[in-house]
Amino acid sequence: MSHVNKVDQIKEISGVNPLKCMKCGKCSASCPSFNEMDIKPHQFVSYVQNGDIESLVNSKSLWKCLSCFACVERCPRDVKPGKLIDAARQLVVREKGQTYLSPDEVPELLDPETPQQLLVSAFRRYRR
Amino acid sequence: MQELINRAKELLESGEVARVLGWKAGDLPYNPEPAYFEKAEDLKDFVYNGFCGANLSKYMIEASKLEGKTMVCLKPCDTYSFNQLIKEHRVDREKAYIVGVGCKGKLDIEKAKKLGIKGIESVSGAEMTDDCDTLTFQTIYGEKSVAYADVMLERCHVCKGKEHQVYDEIIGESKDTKDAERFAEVEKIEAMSPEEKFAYFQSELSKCIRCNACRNVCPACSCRKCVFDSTKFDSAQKANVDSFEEKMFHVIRAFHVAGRCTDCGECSRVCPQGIPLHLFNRKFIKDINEFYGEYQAGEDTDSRAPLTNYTFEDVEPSIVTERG
Amino acid sequence: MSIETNEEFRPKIVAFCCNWCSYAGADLAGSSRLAYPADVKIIRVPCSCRVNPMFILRAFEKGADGVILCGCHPGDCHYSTGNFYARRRMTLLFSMLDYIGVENGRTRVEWVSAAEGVKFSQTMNEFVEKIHSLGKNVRLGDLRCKN
Amino acid sequence: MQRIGVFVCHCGSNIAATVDVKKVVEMAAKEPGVVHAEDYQYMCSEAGQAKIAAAIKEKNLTGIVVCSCSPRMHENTFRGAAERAGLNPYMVEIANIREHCSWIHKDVEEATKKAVILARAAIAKVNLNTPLKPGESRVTKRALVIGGGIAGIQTALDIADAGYEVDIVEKTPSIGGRMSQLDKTFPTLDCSACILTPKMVEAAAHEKITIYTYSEVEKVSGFVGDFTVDIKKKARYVDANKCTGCGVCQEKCPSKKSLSEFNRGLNTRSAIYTPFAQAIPNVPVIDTEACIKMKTGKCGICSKVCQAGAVDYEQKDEIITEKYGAIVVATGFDTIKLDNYDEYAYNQSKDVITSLELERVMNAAGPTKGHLERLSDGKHPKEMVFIQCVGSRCADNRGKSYCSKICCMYTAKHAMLIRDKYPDVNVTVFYIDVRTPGKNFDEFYRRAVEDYGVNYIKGQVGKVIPQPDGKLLVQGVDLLDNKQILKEADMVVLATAIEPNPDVRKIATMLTASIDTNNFLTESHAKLRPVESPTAGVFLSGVCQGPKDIPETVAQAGAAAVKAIGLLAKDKLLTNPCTAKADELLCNGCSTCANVCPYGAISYEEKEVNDHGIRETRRIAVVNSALCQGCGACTVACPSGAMDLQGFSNRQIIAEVDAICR
Repeated sequence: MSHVNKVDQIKEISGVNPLKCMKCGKCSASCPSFNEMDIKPHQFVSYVQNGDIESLVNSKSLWKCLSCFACVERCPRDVKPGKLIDAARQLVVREKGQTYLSPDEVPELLDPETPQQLLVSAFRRYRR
Repeated sequence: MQELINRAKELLESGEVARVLGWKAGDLPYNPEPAYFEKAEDLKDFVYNGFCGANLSKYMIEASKLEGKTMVCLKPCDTYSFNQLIKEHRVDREKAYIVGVGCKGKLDIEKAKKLGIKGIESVSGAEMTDDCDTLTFQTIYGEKSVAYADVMLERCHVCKGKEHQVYDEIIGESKDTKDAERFAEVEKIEAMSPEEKFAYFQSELSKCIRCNACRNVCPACSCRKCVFDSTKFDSAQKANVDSFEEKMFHVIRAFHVAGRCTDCGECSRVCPQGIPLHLFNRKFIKDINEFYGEYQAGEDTDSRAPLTNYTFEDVEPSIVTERG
Repeated sequence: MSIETNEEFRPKIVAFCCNWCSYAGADLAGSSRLAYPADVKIIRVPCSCRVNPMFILRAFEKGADGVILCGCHPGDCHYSTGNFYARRRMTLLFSMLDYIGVENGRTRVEWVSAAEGVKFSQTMNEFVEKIHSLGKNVRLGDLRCKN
Repeated sequence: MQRIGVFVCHCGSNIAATVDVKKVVEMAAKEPGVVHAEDYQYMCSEAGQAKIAAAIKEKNLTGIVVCSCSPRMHENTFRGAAERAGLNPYMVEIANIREHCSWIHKDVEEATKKAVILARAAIAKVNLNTPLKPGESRVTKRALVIGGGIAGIQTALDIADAGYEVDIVEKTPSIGGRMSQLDKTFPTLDCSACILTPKMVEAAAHEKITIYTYSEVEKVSGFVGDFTVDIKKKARYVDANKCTGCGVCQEKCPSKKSLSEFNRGLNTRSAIYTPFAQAIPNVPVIDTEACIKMKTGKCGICSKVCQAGAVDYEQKDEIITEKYGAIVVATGFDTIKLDNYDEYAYNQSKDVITSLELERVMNAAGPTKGHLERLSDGKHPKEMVFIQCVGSRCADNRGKSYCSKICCMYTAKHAMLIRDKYPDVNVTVFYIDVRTPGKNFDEFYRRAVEDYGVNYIKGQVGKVIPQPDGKLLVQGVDLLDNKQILKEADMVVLATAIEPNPDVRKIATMLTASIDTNNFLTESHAKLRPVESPTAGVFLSGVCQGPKDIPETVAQAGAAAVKAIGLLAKDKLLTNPCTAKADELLCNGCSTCANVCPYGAISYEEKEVNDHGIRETRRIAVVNSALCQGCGACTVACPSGAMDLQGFSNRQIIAEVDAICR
């Protein structure tokens, strides 16, 4: 039951209907992080279709997506895998304590060149 | 007025016109009524003053069928109606000798009565040659003077201008009496909530006694037989319990004259119940101006009326909902 | 105020559809099994320009809660120009109804082509929902007589 | 009072499963005027129609209501049945309880209630029906074909061969269309010109065919059997009667920098030009935008070198007005603009081209004389990448929602031809699906893979990145391998979506033919009337109706011709009797109705009338029922209600409204 809810949640957060996918692969063809990912962007869609949200939230890909939205921009079917990934990430972040990034880790990651804005957006993405 | 009578006499005697359409004195000093004069001597009863509000253009529909020309006295605003009737082939321009009579604003006796003037014996200050700044009533209670503008018909406060749109000659001077915004009243209603609007119109229309005065006087309501009197729409079922006519009359009447109404204001002038009927027509005029560009019915005799015209880019009906 | 009965409000909705586009669009909605509430009853007219404002007022007076007019898209009228006239007439009529205090959601014009079964069904669903939100039409039943 | 019979159809289970037909019969029987009501399995069947006929005779029916499917489906069937039984066919009304009821509602009680109301409305209407008699109109035995591509040419040839006059109106300077731009055709690899030019010549030489090239349809009026069309013949500035087609003018023309439309802008042409060598007619036109004489008044070389004295700078556009009985639209297609697809670098690199451009590159008469070379530097490519579905099958607003249908096959063709002629070139095709339904089509595609070694990769290309060295870096995906692919290519070919010729919108509006959201003309019935437009007398040929390849186009062109011939073969057509009619006693003669009539069907007469004893001459509207098409615009414009529409009268519609709201 709970995984069904999660599928609905992902659909709701992303506003995407994964059934529109025609499996052309343009998302994966566009993805700059493709090689870093264990579940590829086009597979993301099938995972949501099949209701296997568990694998998604435990995947590396979830945190490797740069949210560059190339796939969102180019998807011919309006399926927008990037939004699905973002939604899955939200799902994790919304559960308390599931933050990917804790404030203590930040100083060592910090580079004087890092723009403030990036930090803020990283926190928004990786932490509640 | 004398100038007008002299000219009428001349035209009658020369045979150029067969009759004169003007006003004759009524039984009270403030209710002259439309009249035909066929002989020069009859013209002794001819009057023309500030109380001659009646728009004579509609009488020309019947006069056009008569033998010979008719001299008709039209005020500037009446000429719009006449033009509109030409456009609709209802009057024959060749059968009319139009004397554009001067107008300095016409009077609403009801307004005088509301100002507390009663027992009127005579009125002065409303003749063609007067300045029409002040109006003086001789009453059984003595003399009373009021500002002319305070007893003017509503329509004269939003006067369309002192120019005659069509005429053969002009006698007398006219004055532009406009001192109010034409659409101010309409805008006031538009700003109301739906509940207020509905309450307003319901209370106004509830006064209607269906006397048909508005329909009979309206130069645009010139159908040989009104839809409400024919069986074409199953709308004339006076004996039946059907009440379609009763309920929808004014809205449908306004729609039928939309784009054709010159805003002459006769409907409101003659309504015995004092319903501001012009507010329906003026709403359509305002909408037409806003949606399809400024249009004044009766300004010419050949342009296409707004409801028989279109552009590809016309607004969609949803604009009514969208503008909130 | 009388006590409301619990009976569910079932609006009466009249849909005028032009023969060439919208009626065919409604047929397509039917053959595609695209459901919309049974409250909508369609009257076939040759063209949207056949719809006299009197028909619409008549419907309201007889107890309709909503009236919708569907025609070909502007420019696609089977008779070239019919829907252009309909558009002006309805715009002015709706504006007048709004002016006299009738909820403007009760009237609607939608352009539906013969190929737009989906749009027809969607439009009807939306419209019925709108009429539900407005409830029973009480104002246009009688403009003149106070209760 | 009418004597009405009500016939409720089960339509098998189509209606009966959702609507309680017995209940509809029971309720209908109670309506005023109804003297007979029954139900039957299939009313449209012979047995069903016999039931109607029997009831008409036995019960002396004066009107009938059939509760069945849409009147658009079987109104004519039931009118025919009524007529055969001696009842005026216009005394039949249909209550649509299938498309508008049983098919969209699930709840039996609800659907039944609605069906009863729909029946009630139809009964209320038929109570007010009056017998109507159709008039007759003549058929002009001449057809117009709009568009001179293969579809238009084939349709024109077929109609002309049946013995009818045909005019072809073609917008460009020559007939031939898209097919003339193709190099080879699938699946047999014939040379396109070799099979097209004989047809072009045949059309030009046919005694029944008149070709107006460089011409456009300006205005269409009238109706089926009797259309009047204004054709604008644009000024060519060359007298077609004098020109010998020698071509000297084109050679000598000093203005040679205009992009060649025929070669898709890949090379240039002169200001005075014929689009291609086999053009028909072989008469050049002057491009006024490019012509020096036209722009500055100086030059005039073409006129000087023309021995025939055919050049005429003063030539004016000409309007030709002609009457037609049938019109066939064959306006064809173009490829979509790729401005929305920056990721493929089409606008950045000359070496990214569309498939149609590749046709020109491969063609011996094309910009590279048929040599496969990069348009940027003329080098022979080693690696070629084809990308499928560019702008097709898109649910976003960048492309088209439909499959363009021809791309899979022509890409296989291109790939095969390249591998055949240049075995040193590697060809890779990125595809989503390979769709090859058609005779010998899949075999053709398989040959490309198996015999010619074309590398088909299932997956799309995300991006094409032009490199500083002139190469194109293609970033794609192999979905079967689950790998991202980076490939250096020398040329990239985009299988660009096709769309209807943009002019079709204007033409559809003139013809009042309906058009879908993709600008394809709508056929009258998707399955049963695929070449007829819903507008009577207008037929559809070729891609203007939907994507098609050449064999399909030719087949459909023939079908459209047959339909047109079927119409032209008739001497007279029955006209719709549902026309407007003015009540002369109510008419004001105000002309408002004439102002809104799109057909000029209303005129005015001074007529003597007897209005309840008053005899007078009045100006009265008179409707020409042969011109009136029955839209009803006049009826609403008429303030007095004098103008009414037969078959859809004010009282009939109000009766329906009342019945529904009761």
